[in-house]
Amino acid sequence: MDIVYFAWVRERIGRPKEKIDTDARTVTELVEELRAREERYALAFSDLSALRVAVDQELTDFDAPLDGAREVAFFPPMTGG
Amino acid sequence: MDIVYFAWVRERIGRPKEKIDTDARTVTELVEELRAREERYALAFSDLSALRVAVDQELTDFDAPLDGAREVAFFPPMTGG
Amino acid sequence: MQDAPFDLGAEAAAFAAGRKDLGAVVTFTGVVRDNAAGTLQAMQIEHYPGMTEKALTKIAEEAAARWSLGDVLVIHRYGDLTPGELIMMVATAARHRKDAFEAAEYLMDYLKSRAPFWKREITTTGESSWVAAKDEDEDALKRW
Amino acid sequence: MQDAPFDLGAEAAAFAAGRKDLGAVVTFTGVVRDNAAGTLQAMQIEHYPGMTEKALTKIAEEAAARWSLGDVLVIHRYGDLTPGELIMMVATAARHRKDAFEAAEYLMDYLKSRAPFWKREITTTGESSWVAAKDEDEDALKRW
Repeated sequence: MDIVYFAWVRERIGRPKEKIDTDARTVTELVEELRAREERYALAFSDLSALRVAVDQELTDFDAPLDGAREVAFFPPMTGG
Repeated sequence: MDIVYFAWVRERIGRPKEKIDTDARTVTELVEELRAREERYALAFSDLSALRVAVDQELTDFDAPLDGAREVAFFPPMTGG
Repeated sequence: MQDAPFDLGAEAAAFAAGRKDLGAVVTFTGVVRDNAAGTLQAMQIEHYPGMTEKALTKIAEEAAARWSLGDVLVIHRYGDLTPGELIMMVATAARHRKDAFEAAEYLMDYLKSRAPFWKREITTTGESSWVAAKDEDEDALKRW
Repeated sequence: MQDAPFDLGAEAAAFAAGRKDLGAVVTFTGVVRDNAAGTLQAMQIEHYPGMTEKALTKIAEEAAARWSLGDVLVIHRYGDLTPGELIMMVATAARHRKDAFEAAEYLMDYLKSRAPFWKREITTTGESSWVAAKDEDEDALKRW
């Protein structure tokens, strides 16, 4: 599964993108897996209310299922316009 | 006093502008005077709810006083923009 | 207020150009719309010289007093226009988009019903009629 | 969505040009605003390639479904911009001004909070910070 990061999430994790093998069934389970990896992940995911998530390039919630998902993105609230 | 007319009021009266001597103290009194003149005035002023009035180029009401007024304009509701 | 056509592109580009303190620019442009039958030959716009300038200035000043604006532009044509031609435009520039949008809508609502312009439509079939004011345009003023 | 600058004048002039069925054109343009101290060197705009196109298309389609629009345009830049440069624009054309205004405001409200762009400010004094999302921008979505 491709995991992509943007803005300060990307900076905290230290990379824009990575491929991981995971059995996580929901975004929340994926976040738990990532948090357990290293301090920088724990830090980046410490406050989920400050994060947004997209599964296969569609905004969704942290309890969204991951069946068949190819790409999950984590980023702060958007500031376009 | 200069009286000016616009749009279909101008067309019904048959002229864009005229000078009149009047002792009318309010717009309503002026309208009464004009109505009494000729059929085309009576027709143009038959329904005041379809008319708007400006005294010295400021929109106002039919009960507005005319002390010192130099120019009174009658016209239908505006359709700018 | 002018008889001559104006160039939306040039006006929009020049408006608030080079200002670094204004984050939001809104423009509204009114275009002569053909009638349902496609027979509109001309839209004639009559105005009240003298009062028009005063009314437009008053409307723009009122907007500047109600919202935090860096710049305001109002252009309104009179005379004979054909379908597709630009009748008028307003532009507002502000720090924030809410002010720019609200002020532009306010300007439009007042221009529609409080500036001394009257439209007449002439069709290719020889008909001529004054455009009637709409209740909804008068109602639009109530929100301000 | 583009890295290159765009020309507001040319875009505004070309948008809905020649259409005789649309009476109202609204544009909104976002400009890089300098900070209070006047020390903004660059506004960097990061985006999510792939998702950005989808999100902008979805927002524009939603607007077209909710209002009677003849045309919609959305341009959004990414990359490094300087104060006074144009970040983005939306344009809407409709028969009536209410549709054009509301759709433009809707597009802006959704672009602000639902399109995957993130702004970072770099100052001449060497500071760099991500622009925080505003509660009022999130609240703005509630009216639709």
